[in-house]
Amino acid sequence: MISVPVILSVMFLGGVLAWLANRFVPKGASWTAAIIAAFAGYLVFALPSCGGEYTLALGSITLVWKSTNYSALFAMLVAVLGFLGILYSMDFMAGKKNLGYYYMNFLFALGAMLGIVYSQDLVSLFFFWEVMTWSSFMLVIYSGEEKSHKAGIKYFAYSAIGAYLILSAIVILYAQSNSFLLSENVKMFSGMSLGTQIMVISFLALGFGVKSAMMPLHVWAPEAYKESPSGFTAVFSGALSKMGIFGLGLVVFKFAANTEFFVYVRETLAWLGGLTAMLATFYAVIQSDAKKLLAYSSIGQLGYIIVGLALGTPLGIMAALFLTIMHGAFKAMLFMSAGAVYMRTGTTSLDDVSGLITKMPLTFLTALFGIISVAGIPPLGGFISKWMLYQALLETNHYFLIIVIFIASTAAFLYLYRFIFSLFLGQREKEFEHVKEVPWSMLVPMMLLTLFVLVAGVFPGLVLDPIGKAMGYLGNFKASWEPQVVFSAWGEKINMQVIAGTIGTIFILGALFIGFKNRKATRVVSTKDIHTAGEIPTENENLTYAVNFNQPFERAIAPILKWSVDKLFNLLGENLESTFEYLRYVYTGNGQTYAMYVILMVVILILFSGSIFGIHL
Amino acid sequence: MLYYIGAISLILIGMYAVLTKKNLLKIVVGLSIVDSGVNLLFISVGYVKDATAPIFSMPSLTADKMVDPVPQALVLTAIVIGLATTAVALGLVIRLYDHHKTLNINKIRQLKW
Amino acid sequence: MDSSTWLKILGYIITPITAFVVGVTYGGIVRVITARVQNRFGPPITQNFWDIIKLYSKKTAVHHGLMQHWGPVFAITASVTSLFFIPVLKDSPLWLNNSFNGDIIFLLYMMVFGSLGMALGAGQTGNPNSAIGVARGLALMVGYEVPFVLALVAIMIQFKTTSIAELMAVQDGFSNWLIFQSPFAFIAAILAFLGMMHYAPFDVTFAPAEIASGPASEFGGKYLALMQTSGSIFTFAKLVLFTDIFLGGAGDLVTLIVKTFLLYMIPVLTGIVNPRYRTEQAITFFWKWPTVFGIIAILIVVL
Amino acid sequence: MEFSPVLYIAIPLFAAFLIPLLGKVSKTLVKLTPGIVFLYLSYGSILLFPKAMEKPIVQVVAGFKPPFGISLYYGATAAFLITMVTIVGFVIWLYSYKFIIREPIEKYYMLFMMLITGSTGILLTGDMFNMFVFLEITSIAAYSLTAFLRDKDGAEAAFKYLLIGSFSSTFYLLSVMIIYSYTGTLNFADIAGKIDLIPPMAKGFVLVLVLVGMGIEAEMFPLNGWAPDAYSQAPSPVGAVFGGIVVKAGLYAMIRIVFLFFKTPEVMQFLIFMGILTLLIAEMAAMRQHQIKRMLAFSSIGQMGLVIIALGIGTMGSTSAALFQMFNHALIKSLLFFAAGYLVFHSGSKQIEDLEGLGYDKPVTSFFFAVGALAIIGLPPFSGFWSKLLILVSVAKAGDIAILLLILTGSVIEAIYYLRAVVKLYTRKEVPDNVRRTPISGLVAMGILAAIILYVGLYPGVIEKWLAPAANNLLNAADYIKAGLF
Repeated sequence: MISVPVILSVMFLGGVLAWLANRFVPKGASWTAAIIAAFAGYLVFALPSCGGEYTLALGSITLVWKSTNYSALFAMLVAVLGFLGILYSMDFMAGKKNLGYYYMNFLFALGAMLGIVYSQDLVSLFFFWEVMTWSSFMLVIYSGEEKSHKAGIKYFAYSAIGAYLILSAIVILYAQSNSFLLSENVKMFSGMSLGTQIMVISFLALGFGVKSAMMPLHVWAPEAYKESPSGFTAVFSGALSKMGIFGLGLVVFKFAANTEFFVYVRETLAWLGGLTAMLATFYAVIQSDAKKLLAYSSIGQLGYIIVGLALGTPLGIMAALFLTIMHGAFKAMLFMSAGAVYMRTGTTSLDDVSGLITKMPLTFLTALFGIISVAGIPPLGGFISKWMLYQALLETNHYFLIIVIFIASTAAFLYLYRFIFSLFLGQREKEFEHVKEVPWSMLVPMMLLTLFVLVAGVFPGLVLDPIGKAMGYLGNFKASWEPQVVFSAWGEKINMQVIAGTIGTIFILGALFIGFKNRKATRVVSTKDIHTAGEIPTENENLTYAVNFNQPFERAIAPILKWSVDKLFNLLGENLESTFEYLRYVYTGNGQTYAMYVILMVVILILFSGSIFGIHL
Repeated sequence: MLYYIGAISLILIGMYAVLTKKNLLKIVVGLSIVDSGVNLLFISVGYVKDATAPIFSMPSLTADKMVDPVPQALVLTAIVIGLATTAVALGLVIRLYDHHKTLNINKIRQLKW
Repeated sequence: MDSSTWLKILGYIITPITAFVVGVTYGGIVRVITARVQNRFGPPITQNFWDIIKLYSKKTAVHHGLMQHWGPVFAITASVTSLFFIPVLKDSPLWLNNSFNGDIIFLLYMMVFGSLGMALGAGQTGNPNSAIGVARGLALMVGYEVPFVLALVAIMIQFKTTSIAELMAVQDGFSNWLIFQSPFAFIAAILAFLGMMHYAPFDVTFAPAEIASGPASEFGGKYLALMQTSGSIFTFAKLVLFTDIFLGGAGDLVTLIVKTFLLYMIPVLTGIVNPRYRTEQAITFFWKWPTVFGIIAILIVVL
Repeated sequence: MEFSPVLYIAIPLFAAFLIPLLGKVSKTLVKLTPGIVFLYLSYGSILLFPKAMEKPIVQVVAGFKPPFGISLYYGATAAFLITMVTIVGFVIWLYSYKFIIREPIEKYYMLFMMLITGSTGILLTGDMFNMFVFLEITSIAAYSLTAFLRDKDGAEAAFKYLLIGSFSSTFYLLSVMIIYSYTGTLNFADIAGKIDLIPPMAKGFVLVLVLVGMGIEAEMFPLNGWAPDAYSQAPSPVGAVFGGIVVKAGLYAMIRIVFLFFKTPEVMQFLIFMGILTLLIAEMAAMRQHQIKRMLAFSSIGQMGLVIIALGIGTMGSTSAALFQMFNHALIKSLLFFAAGYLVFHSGSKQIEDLEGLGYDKPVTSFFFAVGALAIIGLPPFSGFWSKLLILVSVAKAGDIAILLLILTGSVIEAIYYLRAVVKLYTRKEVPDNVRRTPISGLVAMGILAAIILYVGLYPGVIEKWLAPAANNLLNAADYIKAGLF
């Protein structure tokens, strides 16, 4: 009998097992972790998407776990990405230290994510939320470098703020409803006072917003993504940040939907999401590190998802959830390919690496499909979600938001091209001559995901089926689609089969033409053999154009980039912390001063006892 | 009443010493004075004028001629405790003087922040 | 198979050929006009045909790798696919192709497909000029997309549709052309169109004198031929799209050619008399007046 | 022989006097004695605990019935806290077994046993003056233990502690005196019944004196100047003793008196206010510390602030949450002090900076520190999570969102500085080969604590079911009076 606790215990005990395996068997940790993740993944898929309820009484608190259609969607995402991430890690992490620690925390994080989505009560939701936070924190600081520690602390600090906001909302709810059950709270929410409603919703939205890196709460993300090992970053960005989306979905449709100010909640979130998408994209454009670039891209994509959710129309939610799944896949692909480059070259700096396409063709292919998907170019999976999002924006009359989103999505080409160009195209420097393609265990997950974005792009209905069910959980949302056709509320439709067919046919025709047209005469030359105004470039001449690649655009948006929330928060935090230093004047180190405090306290209390204690001397 | 005033002023004098004197020994003396003040105060609570010890075997004694014995017993304990505290304090003062070669409390501030 | 299927297949063949012919001819005409303005005679109108035919027949074709090899394929895929999803002539099954299976949003993204493929191909050549050109081109794109999308959004929300066919349907009669119904949207769109066509002052991407034609600099032989073919088709596709959206489309080929030609002359003539903008100047240009017009267009619809 | 509560005081006291004598015979015997004492006391706890949860056990010492004689009141609260003291005491002994290598060890163990005597005495006694005596026993033992290392900082810290501690006992004694002079009795239960005999003015004085006097022991701001010094300069197990036992006893005393005599809304408000002040200031100060043990000390103060807030809310839920938090804090802070003790020992420096790289060199000790840090921040699946959750729930139920947010602000600060320390441990750095290893006894002690923390974290019900009677016992003055007077 498969039930939620079985899955959770497989993950958590498996984590401990992986740690133990590392002690006794070389390579034991990675194999154990992979098997555990595969097994748990199987269990997740085998679990009936509605049911498997399990109740656990812990003292005065009762925990309820159950699989719903909504949670099943996210659980599948977690399970698949988790398994692929671990598979990828097997060779990526080979030879590194503390593998037991790595896999243990990896599995813990996966287990915690599954716990979050299966939770039907707020306590276990928060419980797993915190477990997820610290286990992912452990992975961020995995490298043990000073930088990763800084990133980790930052990540944890923001997460803690977010988590505690969620916690406050939970206890405020409990104080009103006397129950931690999600369903109970949802039922009683509309009866609560306006103040409570506003407080709960804003706390929850902010709390979940932190995890989904909603601006201006995103500042932890770029560094945390950059510093965590790539195998995990794929899951981090692909699945873990989606937990924020999971939560926002609940907030918007389970809680906010029953209030009078629903429309304000949605508008605020939509605009926050839109600005997140745009600004994060701008920041991504000016990055010079592949993983940081992808991190900002991730923030931006989550912005789209938030917009979709916040629109609240069937098409909007469908776009959001579809993008959730697709983003999980293509961002994992991109992070994995960045990781592959890192593994072979030792850096992810876009300024240093170049021309790896011939050395790592399959990694390049993954990256290519990844960027096409992110860019939303048909016929891959990214397009259909963008299409639905625009339709939803149009049908809800968000005229200006659509522009913001569009700018974001156009500017995305800049960083996407920079990503793939700098790493894989252009002149290859001598130092990368020895570079080899990564091992199969890393290629398999990348290839599987590539296949997935292609299939999901052509047959969006496959992914839309579980999404449709999930929407049914969130509310009474009806959207229409066929396996290959999606309809908008305005009656527009997009037929992916025709599109993919046309593109495919013409592409194949073109490829055949160019391939067979004087095939014999066509030859490949080195990248040094280029048109340089008559000069023949020498071996050592640097012809790579990579540094400050997007400078023209950067100049154009300079006025916007001048404002950085990150710097503002840092400044605020540092100043705040340095004010703590004034406490030095309280704890002077002089015993007599302390004695003086005691006497003063007595004197004050006696003098003011009337107003403090209500006892008049 | 007089006892009360006397005892309380003792306490205050002691506290004054503790708070203002810089010499560790004087601080310890101040603490002792506070102690004595409290003890005296306690005794005077149980004091009844012209009364004597509550010895039940003396038939001539009536209840109103007895002082309250409990404060006396308590103070006895308190004195012992005060003594112990003073002893520990003095021990520490000796230790501090050994290490710092000074008894000025303002100069013994290694531990701050 | 019944006759409508045959008609469709025929359409799939005829449309790109027509687009190619028209596009290349336009290219020739532009060269002549440019020459006349610059007080030269210029090549004959057919020159571009000969150029492309020559390129196709040439033998040597070096490339720097698979991505460059396929770059032109991407380009041609994008331009032909876009064309197939644009209704070329109103109510004519021969020229409608796939236009009922996609819409403006799809086209916006489909059009990028080719640029991306070209950019990837150009990137692989390792020529720094190509990369510079690509970076400029992409940045420029962010610039002109803003007014363009503003204009399109204004129109889409005005008629509550994203389908080009339906937009054409509402423009029956001269006075119902969208150029008159929403003039501000047209202004914004046409200014964006200037950037889209990469004529001066927005020709930073290819700037032959500066970065040696940028992205195209390493392409020769069949690659360049395919690229130019695709470029011609794409020019035509864009013109048809604009005609369909703003000028009420066309019922027959002659009208279509007149309308597209007039439309085409706007960027061409602007280009001839203007110097080149730097990239950031171009971007900021697009984000100023054209954007304001776009916003006005939307506000008119909303209010 | 039936186990009676008085043994909680008698056995450690007896052991305290026995140890110097045993010291003449064998050092090993000296070392073993406290362990045997704790095992015996735990045995007693197992016997008495369930009974006390149902009905308080009141034992008369020396034949006089209350309110005349001294009586011991072994109620649910006392039983809960004494069991906690026993557990913590036992692990502290285990840890000290190898940690305290400095002579004279018999004095260390003697003072330790005295301290346990005093603390259990405070928790058990039903007599006000008796409490003073135990308070002083605890304090004097604590002063001496602070200075145990005989270095100059230890002496300084001890002197400060003594200075402030004397005020504490003076104020408390004064309050005892005032109460006695009006009610003529010293038995808590009896006083509680006669509290109206005291005129308001005197009552006010008593309240202030008790709050300040016991506030010093409970580390209430601004009365806690002694605490960081004493915690950081005393040997590490003694830090654990302070955090886990002494402070808890002091707080119990304060709360017992306040709840019995002065449970008015104003006083409760004041407690909440002081709790918040203590919590926030301590957390802020902790954030700026450079020494690990001082950081732990400030964090300890902060945690007490949290407990004071919860007690100040004064509802059933908040009080049981406060007790839970006291229990958790005693265990977790002990774990942290234990781990920090060996980390400081290994790195040879008290500075947090110098801990770099120890995580790889001394993995087990560092691991325990990390567990402790995560637990005290309140992260699941450790026990600290549940108590914090329950406190917050009770705060929210009381309807004060501002307090809720202030507590959480404190928690965020706490999370940051603890993780900074943990992360410092795991910074990669070449550490010179260090042959010193953490001894088994220390690791076992930490292991036991970590196991309990994890177990309670996964099955909070184990502790939670005892909380309700304990809280009830603390809150319900009428029951106390009835039971205390027979």
